[in-house]
Amino acid sequence: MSSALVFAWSGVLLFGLGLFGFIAHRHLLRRLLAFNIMGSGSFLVLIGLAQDGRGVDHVPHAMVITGIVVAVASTALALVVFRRWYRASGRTDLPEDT
Amino acid sequence: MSLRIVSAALLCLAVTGALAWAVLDRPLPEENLPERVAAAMPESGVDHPVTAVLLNFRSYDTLLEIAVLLLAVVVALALREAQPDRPEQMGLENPLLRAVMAWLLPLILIVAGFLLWAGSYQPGGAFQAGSVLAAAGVLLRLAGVTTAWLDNATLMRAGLALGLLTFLGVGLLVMIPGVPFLTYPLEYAGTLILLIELTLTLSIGLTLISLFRLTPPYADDPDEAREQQGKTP
Amino acid sequence: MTWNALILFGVLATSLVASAVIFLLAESRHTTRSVFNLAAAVLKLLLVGWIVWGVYQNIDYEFRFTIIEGVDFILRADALGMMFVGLSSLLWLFTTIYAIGYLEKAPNRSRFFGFFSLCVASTVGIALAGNLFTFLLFYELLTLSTYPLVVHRGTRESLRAGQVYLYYTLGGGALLLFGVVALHVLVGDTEFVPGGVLSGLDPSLHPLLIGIFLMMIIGLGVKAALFPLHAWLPMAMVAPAPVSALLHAVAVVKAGAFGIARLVYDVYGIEFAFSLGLLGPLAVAASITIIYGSLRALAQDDLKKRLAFSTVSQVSYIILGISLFGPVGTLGGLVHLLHQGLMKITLFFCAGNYAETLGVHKISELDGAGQRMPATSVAFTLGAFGMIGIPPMAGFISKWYLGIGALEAGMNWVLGVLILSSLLNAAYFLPILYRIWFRRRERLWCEGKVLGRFETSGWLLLPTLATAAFALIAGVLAGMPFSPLYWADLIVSREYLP
Amino acid sequence: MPWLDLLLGLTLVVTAGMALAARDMFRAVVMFIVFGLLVALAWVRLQAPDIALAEAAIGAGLTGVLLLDTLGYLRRPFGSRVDNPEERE
Amino acid sequence: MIGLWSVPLLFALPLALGILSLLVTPAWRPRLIFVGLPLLAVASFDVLARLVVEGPRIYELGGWQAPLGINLVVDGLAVGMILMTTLVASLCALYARVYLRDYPPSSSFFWPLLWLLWAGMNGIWLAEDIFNLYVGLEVMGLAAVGMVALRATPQALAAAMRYLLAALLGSLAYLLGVALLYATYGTLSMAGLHEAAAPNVTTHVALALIILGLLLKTALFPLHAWLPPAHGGALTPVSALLSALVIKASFYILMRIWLVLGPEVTPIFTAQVLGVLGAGAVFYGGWMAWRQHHLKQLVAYSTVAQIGYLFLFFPLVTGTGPEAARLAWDGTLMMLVAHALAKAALFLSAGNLILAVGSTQISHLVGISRFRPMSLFSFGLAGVSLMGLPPSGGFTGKWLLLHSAILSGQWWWLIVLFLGGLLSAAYIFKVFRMSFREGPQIDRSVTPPLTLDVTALILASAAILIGLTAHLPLFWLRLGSAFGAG
Repeated sequence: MSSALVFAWSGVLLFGLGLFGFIAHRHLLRRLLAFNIMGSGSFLVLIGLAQDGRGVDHVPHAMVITGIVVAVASTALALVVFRRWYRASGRTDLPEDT
Repeated sequence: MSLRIVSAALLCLAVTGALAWAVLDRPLPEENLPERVAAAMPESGVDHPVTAVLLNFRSYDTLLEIAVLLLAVVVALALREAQPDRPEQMGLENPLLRAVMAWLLPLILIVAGFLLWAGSYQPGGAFQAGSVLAAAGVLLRLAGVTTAWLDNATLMRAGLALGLLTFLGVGLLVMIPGVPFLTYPLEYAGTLILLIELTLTLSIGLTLISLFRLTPPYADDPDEAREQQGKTP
Repeated sequence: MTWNALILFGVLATSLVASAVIFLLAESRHTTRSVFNLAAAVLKLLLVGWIVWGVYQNIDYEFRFTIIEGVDFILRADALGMMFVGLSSLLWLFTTIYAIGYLEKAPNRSRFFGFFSLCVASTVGIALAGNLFTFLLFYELLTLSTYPLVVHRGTRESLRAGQVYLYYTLGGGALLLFGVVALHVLVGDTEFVPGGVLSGLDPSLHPLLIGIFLMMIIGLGVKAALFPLHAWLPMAMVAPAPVSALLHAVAVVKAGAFGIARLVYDVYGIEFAFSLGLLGPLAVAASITIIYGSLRALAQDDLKKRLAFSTVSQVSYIILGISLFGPVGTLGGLVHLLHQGLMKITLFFCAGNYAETLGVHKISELDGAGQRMPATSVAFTLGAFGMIGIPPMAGFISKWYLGIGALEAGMNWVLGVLILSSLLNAAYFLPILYRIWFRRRERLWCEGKVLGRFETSGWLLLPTLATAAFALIAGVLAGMPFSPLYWADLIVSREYLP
Repeated sequence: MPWLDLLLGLTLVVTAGMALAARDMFRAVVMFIVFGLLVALAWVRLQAPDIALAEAAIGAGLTGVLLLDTLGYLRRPFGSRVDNPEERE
Repeated sequence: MIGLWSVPLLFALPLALGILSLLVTPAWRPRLIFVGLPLLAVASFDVLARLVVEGPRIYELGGWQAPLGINLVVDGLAVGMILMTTLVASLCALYARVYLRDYPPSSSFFWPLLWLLWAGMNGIWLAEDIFNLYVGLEVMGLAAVGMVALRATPQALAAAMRYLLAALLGSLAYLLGVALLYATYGTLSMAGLHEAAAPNVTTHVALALIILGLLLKTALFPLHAWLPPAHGGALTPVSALLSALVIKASFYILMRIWLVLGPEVTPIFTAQVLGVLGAGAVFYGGWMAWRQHHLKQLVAYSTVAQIGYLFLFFPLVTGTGPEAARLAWDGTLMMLVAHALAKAALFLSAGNLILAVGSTQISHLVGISRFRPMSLFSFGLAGVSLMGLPPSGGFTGKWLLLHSAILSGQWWWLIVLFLGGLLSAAYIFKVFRMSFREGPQIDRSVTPPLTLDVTALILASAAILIGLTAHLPLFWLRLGSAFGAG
């Protein structure tokens, strides 16, 4: 088992864990944490699998940097909306039914 | 346990299981992209492969990615205008922090510049440098340093737009000899990439600072905020 | 595009353009709208006359373009189609005149006349359709354009009627669509050809073809008000009288009957349909509807309702004629398409006249109406005699040929149906005539409004008398060239020859 | 078997679990920042220093600051709530 | 030479306009459309003309061939979607220019969001690289979320949040699928994947993740919960853009990837499951639409239902004969385009009706046919297409799908098309019944500006016309696809 594969495996676990948190939690901040953990998980899978047994691959590196920036942009946007929502409704979660 | 938890657990197990199977059963690819990257490096205009991929081979991705960042700011701006905030009064006059800042700030700027310049041959580049710039901005605000130019909306927006506009402009200008979008001529590739990175660093830094600043501030009584807005248009 | 294709398209376009212009006209511009509408109707009639002459001389009129690969939009003038076009464009003119008078001072006239013209455009499209796809297209368009007319009054009752109408027709339309697509899969673009296009198929497919036929008959039978799919028709009586005339005589039920004729003659082919054993059950269904409709009509006191059930019964004469294998039966069915239209529209105009002038809707209130409104009552009498089949009225001609056709096809029981239904027709029409002419007026009519110099408004009276005259002439002069009988004979000779 | 990497990978999962399971929101965010820094370490181990820099600066740093900032915002009670401002449509 | 320009302009121009509209004052933001729309229209038609004359081609960004660089695919499908976007988005923009005048100045941020959304969509239509698609999805998705949040009411914010969470989860699932595919095949280019794709576990798991992610973004039943509040609650031009175009993008990606992986890899079982979900969407969405009391909610649920039809593509194209597959392709695309036009028209005209009576309640539309016949007429034309009645794009699409279902012997989809049509008739005519009713009427009826009515009418008429002239667009759409020869 190469070290790349080790991280790929932990990426798999992180994705699963994050998915659980994303669905199970109701607090929106926690869901965003879960989203970021899932994101890290999928980046680890991407790099880990790509480099397993084949050495460094710079293309996925660039992809992950892009992914990280996209993730932070999404998180920031979510926080902006979340704070406005909290201010308007006083809730930290979404109403159950529309 | 609620149904939500149970279904989340089941889904999580299913996905993890499927992923595990996929990882275990994975065939090795025939295509060797790293080799192609290595072969094309001399034509990329930079020496660092990640930068080459980000700003030359797959520069289109980066272009769209900057648009994503910009989008977050646009939404924040829109919501702020829809729900007026009270003027910001964050941070305290802190002489000690100010003194430290006087030392720290130039250092941060130097680090950012180094990261940017280093990007062409070793780890570093616009994103890293931009986020360091953003850190400087955040520190400035925490120290209560009110910088007029940061509050100037037009200047701020121009700064936000600069990176993407330059990127687009370069992408389109290089087409004049009749080549596709974003095809840098070999002899200018390094310079053009550096130019793009320079403007991107600035814009990314400003974008990240804006994302931090455009959220509703602490002291937040909406009614009061609206009144304030009325007084100081 | 040839000149002939353009003329053919012009027949469709006259009412389409009229409808578009009417929609765009402001509600208050009544005169402009009426003038334009009538001009379009007259122009259309002229074009139709032109093409009828051409078809008589075997000139080809065809307009086509490709919609999707393997499916064309085809308009084509043949003898059968032109018969229906002639009927609908003639009656459009009269119904428009009538409607102008009928809806004077009523709201929403722009909407009414717009959809009215669209409705006629769809009917013309149905008649001229050169393949099943085009037929289906206009068939559904007819459903859509009649809905606003049915619910025109906007009352709870009419909205309910409109909904029932939609349930039936959209459901039927969907079944028809399946049938059309299925045939399309089997034989490609199903153009209408005398003798049909299916007889060459492998015998193993015959059960499937029977199933498809059944499905399509249900789809078409909804509009043709075939028992037990007729329930929408009496309910739709809440619509204004010109709409009833349109539904019963010009467009909707005729579209159904005409579709069945197309299906039997030009898709399956009469001989192939006969060999599949499809005609017998169709004749039975038609006969049941004839008797059922007449029986139900007997029980109605509402004049328009009685007429509506009479339509249920009379339209099935057409279907009965189609299902009689042999030229004479066909002749009887086809000619009834025209005759029933002329007679039924007269009756509905009269019912509308009574209602508008005297405020009378019930048969029991008609006592003595003949003295107050002699012209209308004469027209009504002519129509009723025709329906019963008293010589020399048009209805007699139809029934005569149907009877002979039945004998020729070896279906002698049909004769019994004809006789029984004629007796029933008499039983539900003669009491009305008796009341109109021979009973004294018992209660007051609400004659608040003065409608003109005549017994009623000229706009209402003129079309009534005109259609009554046509119904009379069609019977008396049946032997003359270009009479309905003559034209039906032409169709039969072209359908059976190849 | 790369034991060090295995340990790091395991720590990653545990930290993530703690971030998700923490009862206190502040604790959760702090754990998340720690998680981000550990991921940066993992990138170094994966010979991806560019990502490590980006992760530390953006992934852990900026996201963390944003989250902490929001947390502070949530903790500060505010007076009146907005009733739906001028509903249209 | 010019041909090289029009392709990148399709995304570069909206990007540039998006930035510019941030820099100008709010009053100037709407006016940028008078520069942008003509230029984009010219670029779109230039791309079409070149496609027809010179045939489909690959555009190599930066001069780098795939798999090293990112390529754009300029085939019939992409160009068709681009033209659809240009038409619908242009009309929505013209509508919005007038519509937003009554809204506070903060709504002028609609314009930068519109341009960025447009750039994202054009990027997706042209993409040939599966990671590039991810970035494109994010551009489009975040712009769409921003548009939903634009009203800044609590409901809008909740809807935006819900939408954002769904979009983010969907993107991550997609990204993980891409990661697995890259690990297996070492390439991100569709052409490369098409060559190399083989049926193995990793590919199947990747496909499953991609499908799940994209289903969530497309809001296919039962993953649709985010859609009605987002589409039904947004500003009218936003609703139109989202329902008509945005959800199509994720479906488009799924369609492309399904065909790229090819019949060897895509399991018939999965195709049938997708079809069943589509059927569920048709029934559930139609039923829910019929039960709504608010006009725009009804239209939003109608979108949930109509999405279902598109997913019949998968069972009809997988494991069936070439003729049935071609018909399924034609039918699905016809449905897609017709729905885009009709749904945009339906939302815009619903917005006009709401503007006229000043209420979102369907029951307040009593007698409106007398006052706003034109708005109602557009609503009706669009409704005809949604019900799948002739003559309309919806009908032509339904015809082709029926044909394909019969030809491939999958008669059970006929039931879906049959009942789906009746259900949509039920909810469309629910509105009409109310509008024809003569009863106690609202005492005021505002006349919306003519532009609002005209844009809706143009879209509705286009939905009708596309059905009658389907031959040519369908031929263009097939160019460069696996069904091109037929």
